[in-house]
Amino acid sequence: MALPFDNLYGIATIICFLFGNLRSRSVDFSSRHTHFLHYPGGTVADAEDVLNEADIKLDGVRQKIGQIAEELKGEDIYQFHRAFTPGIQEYVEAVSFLHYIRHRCLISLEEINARLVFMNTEKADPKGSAEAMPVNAQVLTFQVTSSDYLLGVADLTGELMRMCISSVGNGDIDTPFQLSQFLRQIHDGFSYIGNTGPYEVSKKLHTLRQSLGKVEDACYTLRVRGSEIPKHMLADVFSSRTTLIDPEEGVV
Amino acid sequence: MALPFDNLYGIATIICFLFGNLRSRSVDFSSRHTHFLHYPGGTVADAEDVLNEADIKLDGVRQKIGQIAEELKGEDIYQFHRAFTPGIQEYVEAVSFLHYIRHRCLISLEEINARLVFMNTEKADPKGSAEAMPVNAQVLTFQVTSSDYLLGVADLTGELMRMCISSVGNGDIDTPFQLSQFLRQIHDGFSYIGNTGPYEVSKKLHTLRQSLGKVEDACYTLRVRGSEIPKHMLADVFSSRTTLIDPEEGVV
Amino acid sequence: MSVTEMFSYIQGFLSADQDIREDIRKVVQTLEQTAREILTVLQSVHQPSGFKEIPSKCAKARELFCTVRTQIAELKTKFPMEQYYRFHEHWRFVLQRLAFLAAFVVYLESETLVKREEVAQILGIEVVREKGFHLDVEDYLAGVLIMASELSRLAVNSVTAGDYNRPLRISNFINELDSGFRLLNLKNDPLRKRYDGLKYDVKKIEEVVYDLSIRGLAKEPEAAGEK
Amino acid sequence: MSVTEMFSYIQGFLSADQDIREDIRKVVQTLEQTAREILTVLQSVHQPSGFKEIPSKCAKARELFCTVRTQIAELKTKFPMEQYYRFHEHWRFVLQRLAFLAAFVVYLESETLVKREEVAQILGIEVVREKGFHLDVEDYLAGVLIMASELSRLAVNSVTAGDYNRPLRISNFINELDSGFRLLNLKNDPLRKRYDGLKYDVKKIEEVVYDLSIRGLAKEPEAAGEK
Amino acid sequence: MSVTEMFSYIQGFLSADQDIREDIRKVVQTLEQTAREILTVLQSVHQPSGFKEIPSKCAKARELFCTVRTQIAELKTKFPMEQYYRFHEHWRFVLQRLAFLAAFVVYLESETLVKREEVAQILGIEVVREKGFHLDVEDYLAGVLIMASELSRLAVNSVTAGDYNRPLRISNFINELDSGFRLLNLKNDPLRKRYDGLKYDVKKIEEVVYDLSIRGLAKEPEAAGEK
Amino acid sequence: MSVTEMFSYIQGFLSADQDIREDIRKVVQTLEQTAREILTVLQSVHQPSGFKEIPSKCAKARELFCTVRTQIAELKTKFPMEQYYRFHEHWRFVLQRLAFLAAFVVYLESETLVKREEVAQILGIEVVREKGFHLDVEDYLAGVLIMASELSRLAVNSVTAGDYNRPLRISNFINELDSGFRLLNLKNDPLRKRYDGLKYDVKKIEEVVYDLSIRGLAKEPEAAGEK
Amino acid sequence: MSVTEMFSYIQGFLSADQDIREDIRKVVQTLEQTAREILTVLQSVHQPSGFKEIPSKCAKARELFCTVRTQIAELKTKFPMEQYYRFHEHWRFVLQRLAFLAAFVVYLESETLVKREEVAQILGIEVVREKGFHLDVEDYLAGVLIMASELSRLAVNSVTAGDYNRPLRISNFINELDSGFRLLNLKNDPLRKRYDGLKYDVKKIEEVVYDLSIRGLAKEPEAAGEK
Amino acid sequence: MSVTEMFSYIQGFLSADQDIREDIRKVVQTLEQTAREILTVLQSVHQPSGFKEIPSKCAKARELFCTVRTQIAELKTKFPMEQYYRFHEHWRFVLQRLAFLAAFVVYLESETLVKREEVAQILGIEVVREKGFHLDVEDYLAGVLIMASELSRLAVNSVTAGDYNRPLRISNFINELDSGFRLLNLKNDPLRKRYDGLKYDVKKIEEVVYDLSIRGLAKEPEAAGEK
Ligand SMILES: [Mn+2]
Ligand SMILES: [Mn+2]
Repeated sequence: MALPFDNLYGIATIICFLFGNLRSRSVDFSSRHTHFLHYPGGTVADAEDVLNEADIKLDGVRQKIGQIAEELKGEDIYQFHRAFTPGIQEYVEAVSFLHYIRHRCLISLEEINARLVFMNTEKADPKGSAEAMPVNAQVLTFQVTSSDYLLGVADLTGELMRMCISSVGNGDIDTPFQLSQFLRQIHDGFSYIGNTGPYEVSKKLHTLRQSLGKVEDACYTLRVRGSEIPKHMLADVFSSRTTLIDPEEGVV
Repeated sequence: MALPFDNLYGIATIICFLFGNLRSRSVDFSSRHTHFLHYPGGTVADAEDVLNEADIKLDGVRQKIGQIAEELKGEDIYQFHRAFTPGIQEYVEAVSFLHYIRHRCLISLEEINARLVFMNTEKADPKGSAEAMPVNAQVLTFQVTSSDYLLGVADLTGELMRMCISSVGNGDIDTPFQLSQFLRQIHDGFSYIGNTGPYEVSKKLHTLRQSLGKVEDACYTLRVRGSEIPKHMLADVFSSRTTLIDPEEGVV
Repeated sequence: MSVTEMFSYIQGFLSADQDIREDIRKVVQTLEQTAREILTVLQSVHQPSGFKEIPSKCAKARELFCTVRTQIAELKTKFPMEQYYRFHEHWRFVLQRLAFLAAFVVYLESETLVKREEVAQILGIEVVREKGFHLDVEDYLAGVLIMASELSRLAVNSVTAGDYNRPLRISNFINELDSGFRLLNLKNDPLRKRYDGLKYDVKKIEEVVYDLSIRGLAKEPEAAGEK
Repeated sequence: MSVTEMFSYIQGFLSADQDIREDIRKVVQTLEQTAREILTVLQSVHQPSGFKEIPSKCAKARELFCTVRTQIAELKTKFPMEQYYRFHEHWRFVLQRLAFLAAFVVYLESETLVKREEVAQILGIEVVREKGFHLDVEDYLAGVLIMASELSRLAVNSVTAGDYNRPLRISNFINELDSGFRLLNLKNDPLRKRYDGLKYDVKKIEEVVYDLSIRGLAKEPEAAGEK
Repeated sequence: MSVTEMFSYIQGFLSADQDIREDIRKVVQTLEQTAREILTVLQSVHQPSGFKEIPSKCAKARELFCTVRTQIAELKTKFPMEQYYRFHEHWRFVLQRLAFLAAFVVYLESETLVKREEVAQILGIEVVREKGFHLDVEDYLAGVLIMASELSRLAVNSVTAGDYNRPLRISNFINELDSGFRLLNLKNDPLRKRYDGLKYDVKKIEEVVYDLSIRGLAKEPEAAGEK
Repeated sequence: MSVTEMFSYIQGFLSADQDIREDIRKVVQTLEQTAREILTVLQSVHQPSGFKEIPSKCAKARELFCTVRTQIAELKTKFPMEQYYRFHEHWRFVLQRLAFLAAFVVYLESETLVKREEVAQILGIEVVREKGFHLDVEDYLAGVLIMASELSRLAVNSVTAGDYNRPLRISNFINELDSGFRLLNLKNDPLRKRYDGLKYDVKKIEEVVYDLSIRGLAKEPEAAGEK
Repeated sequence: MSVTEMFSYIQGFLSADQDIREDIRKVVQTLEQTAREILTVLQSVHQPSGFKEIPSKCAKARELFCTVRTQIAELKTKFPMEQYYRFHEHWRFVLQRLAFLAAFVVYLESETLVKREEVAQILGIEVVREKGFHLDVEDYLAGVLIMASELSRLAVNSVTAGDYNRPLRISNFINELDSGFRLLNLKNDPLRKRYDGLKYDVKKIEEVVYDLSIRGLAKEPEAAGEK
Repeated sequence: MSVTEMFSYIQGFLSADQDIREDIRKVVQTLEQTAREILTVLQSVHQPSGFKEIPSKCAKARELFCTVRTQIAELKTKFPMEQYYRFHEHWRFVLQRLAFLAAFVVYLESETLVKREEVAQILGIEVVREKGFHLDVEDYLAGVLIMASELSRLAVNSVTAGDYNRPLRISNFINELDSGFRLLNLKNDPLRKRYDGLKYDVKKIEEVVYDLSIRGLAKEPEAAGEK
């Protein structure tokens, strides 16, 4: 059986593009009302537009995951797990990032899996094999494993770190503090799980700690330097210093 | 300036094929008169044919080296040395291997360079620019460096080791002893040069010693086991044991 | 649900997984113990005195395979069957050893190559993946290759025991096996490496046959060849 | 006694040993779980909101140390006490983590350095080696050094939370600790390595204090100094 | 107690510990020296001339074991006995070498496998862990496995010395040993690794026996087999 | 020609090569010494007192570049010019340092970016490869990037020396440089890495400008900007 | 002389050598202990309260250097002086630490750079190699570079302690040191590496001075500059 | 003396040292060249034709050792003799090679183990450390161990050349050597590692002798044994 795992490359490509979008346009997601922002090319976009575009991209990813689910129907998915686990982790990272931007909280494994329920669109259908199968038999699900969820969330922390830096660049001084709290919660969660999780999680813990350290240092600097100057001036000050902490490191 | 270094891939491909030929057909080059041998496909070939075919292949390689020489005319060849040195080493290995099979001695650097003299076949010629250049001005040479020569000869020892094994397989018991002497001479030569040569040579010395050790062990086994049985039977005995010493190791 | 709660919840999943693995590990240990016992029984064929006892030793081994079947039956109860590959790593090693032992018993009994179906039957498992706990082709082949190495030892020890015919038969068998493997396009790394070892076994057995031939101790190799 | 009997007898020994280790591992896992829970409780002090809650968090941690004591009590029943060092490796890691957590609780409560006796008491174990399950000096020191690293993080986060005084107090505490460690002649490799990390923590905290001083945010450094 | 006082006090502990280790190291060095001397005595059995001298060499070795016993007696005085495992690493290596030497002497004398009790007696130490300085099962087994490797060398050198019977006896002995080890469920990593080497020794000896058999130099293999 | 003779012959080639390299190394060492001297002269601009002396220091450096030219002239005599790249590695490092020093002198003199042709002229070498000993673009760019890092230090020290205008001018210069580099498609690994360091320098200088702005110490930044 | 005799004789040599090394190691350990004590005394200058106590702390350190001299005097007796370099590795590390401590004391007392002769005198050793136990130039320089790193820390802590003048003086001192080092042609690998660290210290101190300047806390930089 | 003057003065020291090292390196290179030439001469004994030429090859090597003596004599002039160990690293490697070559010549001439005194004499250096440029025991032993490895190769090639007696003699020699080394208490890491290689050489040679014995090619092993 040859599985269409090139789907995965599709997933990776889309998500790569997605992160590119979310990052490079320096969208100020923090404000309750949407801001108008400059596209690199010179056009102007609405933050909500960017998020909606991300939603559409993610729908595309979900479609591909649906195809995988269909292919794996009746198979032991663990036999092929190694082949699609990187793509799924990327998906978790992307979905949880978007969820944080919108709702400022961590998406749960249930919420993720709830969106991975697909209607069975077999090609056999048009051939008229209208067997009297109950409707729910046509429902296909894809279950993200708890370990893929954890690994995706671990990667999310890298995105959050970069978001912190770009927030500083946008003169948004609340987001970094919010982010540091959220990151600490995730960090504490991971240290609660400790070495009982899969081996790969322990490996990512070091990077997670580094990201947290960078965000904590950024907040520290904001507080210390911020004490010297009127609050309202901070925005302008930091806007030219988006590279406060090397944001290139460990992208994706 | 974009050099046509894809020529090199050509060289590598041809030489790979060449070694494949010399090895896989188990040609008995040792005998003064040529033997008839079985091609894998079932046809029968003459050892001299195989050698002539190898000559033709090497002519092809020389042509490509000629193209490189032409491209490098007026350039500092050392600027691009890193790009073509692997191909040239392969060429030295192949040429010296063929030379050993034919003449049972080591080809010299001069002999190698003497065959890398090319007539300048510039495309400008047909355009009628018959400037009164003296004939010798159209001669292009390519100089193999002494270090590339050494490295090629170091690789040759691997081929010699494999030749020893296939000789045993062909019931030829003189060649292994000849080869062990020749290999010892090369080994002694390299240990004479020692660490005064280029760094890469010192790195290859270990492999060279291993090859020599395998050939010496093979001669030892031949002698020890050979003492038990009449000489004329050895050929049959060893013919089924071409894999006396793992010949896969370190091919090319 | 707070972040802390969510991580506690996930932790629950992880614990359940660990418990399953712990259970599997325990049963696999008993399997390994039985495999070692079968091996000890079969090892006696290398002893000079052991050649006459081959039938009784094989019978003894067959009995021990009952225990294996019971243990595998228990192993099956430890995890949901459709997650075979999730936990495969835990029993792959012992399964290959067991495939080797089954192949070795069958060879000693009948000097034939065991089929995958037979191994599966001896171990009380399936051949077809869909049916549950099964024997993958790779694991079957690995078992056969372990046997080849055991046979090269057996050829040497047969001579010691004064049985000059067995090495010739082993030689034919191994050559046939080698031809078979050469038809396979092995990409799988661990299997390919094991297969490279087969060449060494082939060579070793050929040397034994040569030693016998040269001394006129090998009778009727043609007869052995026509088998 | 034949060789077989002898080895069967030896297998009895090995099994007993393996069973002990298995039992130890299980209890150690529960200890690690509790240690992680205490860590989760205490790490909240890094949150801006956490500073006010220090007393309640410490109380929570103290409660969890009851569980630790029960679990260590169970651990003690798993092996003969005179073989403490035979199995030491199994719990050394978690014991050092627990020593760290005890030291951290005590620091948060009273801003003093916990004594080895206190840690032993919190964990329900002995100080004196001869009395049984005890806290080795090396493990106590390792725990204290882990705390130093946590305190350098706390100094940074205190500033973020607007508490400009705490870093000064941490600085004094860490300096005292550093002087203490300099009295030791550490050969023990892992401890020496950890201690080298302390220098980094000292420097990090000094730079925080510097940043506060140069901006006039550090009040009464003299007062802090005269302590 | 101030931090400084506390650390000074701790330094006392560390110093005491380092002194003990220094003392242990010195005695262990003398033990290693004696072990090397015994080895030199026993190595001569590999010489063609050495075979007749086996009894006298064994007697010589037995004498040197007196020295060993004295040295171990001194070693025992260097640390509190209940901390045997705290310092075990210091003498584990030499203890395994000594177990090997004791096993080798006994084998050369009687061609039997030494028992753990015998080794302990030869070294003047206990078998039972509770009684103090003792020989752990793992260390005994490690010693036996080192001997197996020495015996494979001895089989080769016996042939050189023209003794064609000894390899057959060694072969039987090693096979029995191998069966014995197969009864063990080895998890312990270093021991398991050593045991894997035993397979190589078994094979090597089998090949020597094969070389003898095929040349008709091995007399009465049945007799050897029935032993 | 025997194999031995052939290797002796080759050895001759290798010795000749080594001699050349030895000669080159010696001259390169004198170049490095001169480069260090020029650096020492120019380093004084970081001193508060050094700002007034910039012209005289530059003149001093210019003089030392005469020595550089003489030394490079000697270097040229040590190897056949068409083999520049054969020995390039030996002087690449010092050549980049010298390019930096030339660029720094020119910046201090005129606050402009030196051109590759100018650097080549100051060092007495060619721009075009065909003409002989020349300055590769990569080496020129590496030199410019080293200067950028030096300028960020200069910006800091200018403030210390009470010169609040220079940082603004440096900021403009560095920003222009950064824009320039962004036009390049750098694949070359070492250069790309150096360029990544430029971002840090840009940031550092911006912080200085910010500190000045916030305190109203930066006069007429627009004026600096229009330059 | 038989081979055995010869090797016994050689063993005598080896033992003598090992004894010497053992003796040296012991004395070096006492030296390390004293060095740590001196460091602890001097570290207090980083404390806010420590600045007033510098003279008394230096006096205390001077006293401890008496112990150092006694210990080195003992060290000298442990080996033949012409074999200084045979055993150099054993004390090189502590000698560099001691050179650092001597340099630091002298700096704290007089804010000048200690000379090699002075260090030698403080340690009670020779300057001239031929006279015996001496201070190599490399070890002296290593000590000075360790001090540079300590001074960058001192600059930071001076600000914390409210002493805004000291960083300026340290800055001048370090700059002079840096110029000095630039005169050296360092090939020696470990020293070169340490020297590369000096650049970092220089930069760190410059940034402290910058922070003071921009806040108007650095008085009379010109005065400092003209020194 | 200003800092600048002091550093200039120090640079003088460093330069002098570097000049000495440069001089040493040059002479050592010529020594290495001669050593390689001797090796080339002696390696011809591995050729079948080389066995008869052993005397003439040894004579040739002896001549080349004259050159060695001249070169070492020059080496001695390059540095003050009491600083032997300061520069030891530069020639240690070649000295061990030369010790090997001297040992090999002596073995080929007389099949005896060279003494340290003899090696020293062949190289024209001292045995006693105090007398100046000498041969350390460690370097002598390293040379002897290199020879052991060369002899195991020689044993193999002797068989190839049809000389079945030499391996027996080599075997005896190597066994004696092995006994000798077992008397030593080697701590020195590199020597210990080399010595571990000796065990492999011993085994290799024993297997050669075994192969000869089992085929009746080894004549009079008893005679060889009684030697
Ligand atoms: Mn990412
Ligand atoms: Mn090749």
